Amino acid sequence: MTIEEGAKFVAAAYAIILAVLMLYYVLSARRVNTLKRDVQLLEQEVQRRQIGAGGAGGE
Amino acid sequence: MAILRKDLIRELRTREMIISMILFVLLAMVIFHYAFSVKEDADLTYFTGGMLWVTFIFAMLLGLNRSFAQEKDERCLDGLLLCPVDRVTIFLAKTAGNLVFLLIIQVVAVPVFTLFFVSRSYVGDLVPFLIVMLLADVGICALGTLLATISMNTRSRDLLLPIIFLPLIVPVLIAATGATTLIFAEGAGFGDLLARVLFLLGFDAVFLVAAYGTYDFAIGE
Amino acid sequence: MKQLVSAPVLFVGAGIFLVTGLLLAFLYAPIDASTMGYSQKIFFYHAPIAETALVAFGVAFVAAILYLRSQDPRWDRLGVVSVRLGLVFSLLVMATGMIWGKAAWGTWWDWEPRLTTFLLVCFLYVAYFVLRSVVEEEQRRATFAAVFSIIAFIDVPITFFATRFLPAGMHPTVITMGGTGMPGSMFVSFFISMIGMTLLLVALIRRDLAVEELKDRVADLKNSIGG
Amino acid sequence: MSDSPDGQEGAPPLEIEVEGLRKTFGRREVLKGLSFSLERGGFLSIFGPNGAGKTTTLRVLATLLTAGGGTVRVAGHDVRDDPMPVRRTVGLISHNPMLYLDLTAQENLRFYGDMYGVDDREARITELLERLELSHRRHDVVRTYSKGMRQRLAIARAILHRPRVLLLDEPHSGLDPRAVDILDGLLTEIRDEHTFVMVTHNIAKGLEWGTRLMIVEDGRIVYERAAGVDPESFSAVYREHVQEGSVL
Repeated sequence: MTIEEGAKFVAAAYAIILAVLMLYYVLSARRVNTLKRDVQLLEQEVQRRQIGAGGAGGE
Repeated sequence: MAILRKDLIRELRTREMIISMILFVLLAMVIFHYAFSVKEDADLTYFTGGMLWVTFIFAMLLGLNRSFAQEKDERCLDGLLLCPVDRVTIFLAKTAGNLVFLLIIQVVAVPVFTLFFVSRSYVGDLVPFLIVMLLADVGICALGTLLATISMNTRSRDLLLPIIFLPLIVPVLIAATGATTLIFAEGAGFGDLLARVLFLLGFDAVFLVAAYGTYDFAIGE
Repeated sequence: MKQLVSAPVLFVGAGIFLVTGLLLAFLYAPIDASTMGYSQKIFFYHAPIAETALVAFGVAFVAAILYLRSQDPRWDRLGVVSVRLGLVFSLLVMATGMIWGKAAWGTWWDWEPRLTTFLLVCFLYVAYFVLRSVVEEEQRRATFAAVFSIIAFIDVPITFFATRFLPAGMHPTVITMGGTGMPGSMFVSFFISMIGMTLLLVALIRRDLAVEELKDRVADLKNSIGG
Repeated sequence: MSDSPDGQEGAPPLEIEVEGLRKTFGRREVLKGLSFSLERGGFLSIFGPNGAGKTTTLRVLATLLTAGGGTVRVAGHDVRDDPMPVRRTVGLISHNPMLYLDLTAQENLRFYGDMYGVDDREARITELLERLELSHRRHDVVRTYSKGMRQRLAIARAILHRPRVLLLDEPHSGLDPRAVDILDGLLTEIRDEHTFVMVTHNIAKGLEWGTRLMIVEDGRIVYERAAGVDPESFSAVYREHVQEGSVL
């Protein structure tokens, strides 16, 4: 097998590794952002309700 | 041990289990025969070990599900857990019960399979074969009992068991099949089998210890 | 311990090591003289990824033991996260392994001990997630998952050992990992990539842990609003 | 705190001590810090709507569940650290009979007798089957039993090892009047030898037997007192504390 032929396989292998890792990184980064936003929204909602109910309700 | 005796009485009383298992084994043999009859006078000697162990493992799956389904159905497990016995004792009793069950299957299956499929006489090699079989059985039953305990406590019970059991039991399958084939096909003596026998022994020891450490958690609160 | 190194630093560190390892692999390390030829370059990430996958499962194993001792849900989260990452890395191992196999031996799949073991590892840890998905109650799910994770991790080396009993495949030439057959330059680049991958794993575990914590937080908040 | 069960003279020793008992299932906190105690020979009736945590409490006492927090002692033994003596001390009767349907009454009892290590197993079994009017069916498989008969056999199973503490989880539910009579007759017979904790929806039965009354709602004790109220006023109290329906 020549270097050129081998290079194709090597390139394919590294491309897959890079693609999967990048994809995973991006997806999990997006998850973090969405969840952070959700938490913020929910916390606001909880606060709003607590004010509305005069501090009633635990946790 | 009381649990073991109770399970045996129950099996003997209902009989459904043993009878259907024996039928299962015989049918498996017939099906293997058809599946492998690809050319005339095909010698299946080299495949008998594999067929046997595949049959045993699948039969065991059915048996494991059954042995816990009954405990779960009428909440008998609660009754068992109320008793002043260690959880590990329950594990050992259940493992022993499943071992008896597997041995009964093997008593039927081994003569029948070998009669039909093995071309050379292996009577002289019976002792090494029995040792290999027993060691593999202990591993299968110990690991199987632990995993069946977990799976019966989940929503999908009998569907889950094969998925978690089969990948874990592969090492036993490899070693037992290899040893069995060596015995049936080549009349291998202890010398050739030593590595596999030791391996099975190690497997049994490791998973008995692992089960000892984790069974309290597996049986649930 | 958690705040010791921030996540970006970890990611950047991992990146630096990985790129360095890669550059060294291509520019510094010699082209393998044996039949492998140029395709042997795959090894420089393939093996570190394999090692990292096992490290991830090892982390899950330790987390499982700690969970069973403490019943602290944080260990369960660490377990899930590690297993998931281990699974991603294992799939990469298989993919690159197959490509390598095709390049070096002309076949996509060979029942070679290491590859076979990783196939089973994939099945095992997919089963881990199946198990988790069929238990609703959280403590119970965590407990069962921990028990399974312990058993599975014990099973991995045993499986690898057992695959040695299989009749030898058609390609007995496998890279021996022991440093003996490896020229120094190769070893350096390999080792740097290994550090890089491990750092990446740590960074991703941390990131995913944050995700899981946030998820729990969201669920808690929803619960408190709903109830 | 650590006084031995039979430490004090005069007042009967405490058979059950529960302090700050907590338990969560997933995110749901089912028990939010229960504290109560019961002296030897007492009869505690626990009322409350479905899902209030009554059965969970009972299962913790029986060592079937581990407490999430707090301490629970039965007969002086910690339920978590020292479960074996607790298991020997308690018997549990619930709506699940916990019997093996493919075994006969005798085989079931023999099995449990072995598990508990009952010395005079055969004599004890004969005695119990006699008392529960099951002798004539002792060699029949439990599968053929009626619900009432199974429940009676379940009682035999629960008291086979002569437990000092009996935990009853809705023992009257699903029983025909005849079976209720037998159960009550049996309770009367064994009342003096045992300490009881009964979880029930049945206010009349609970008041009839109880020396202490307790209402649990949403994982908390909302009402507790010694016995001696008439059913009407207790029903009123119950309604006052428990808004939701399910009052029987």
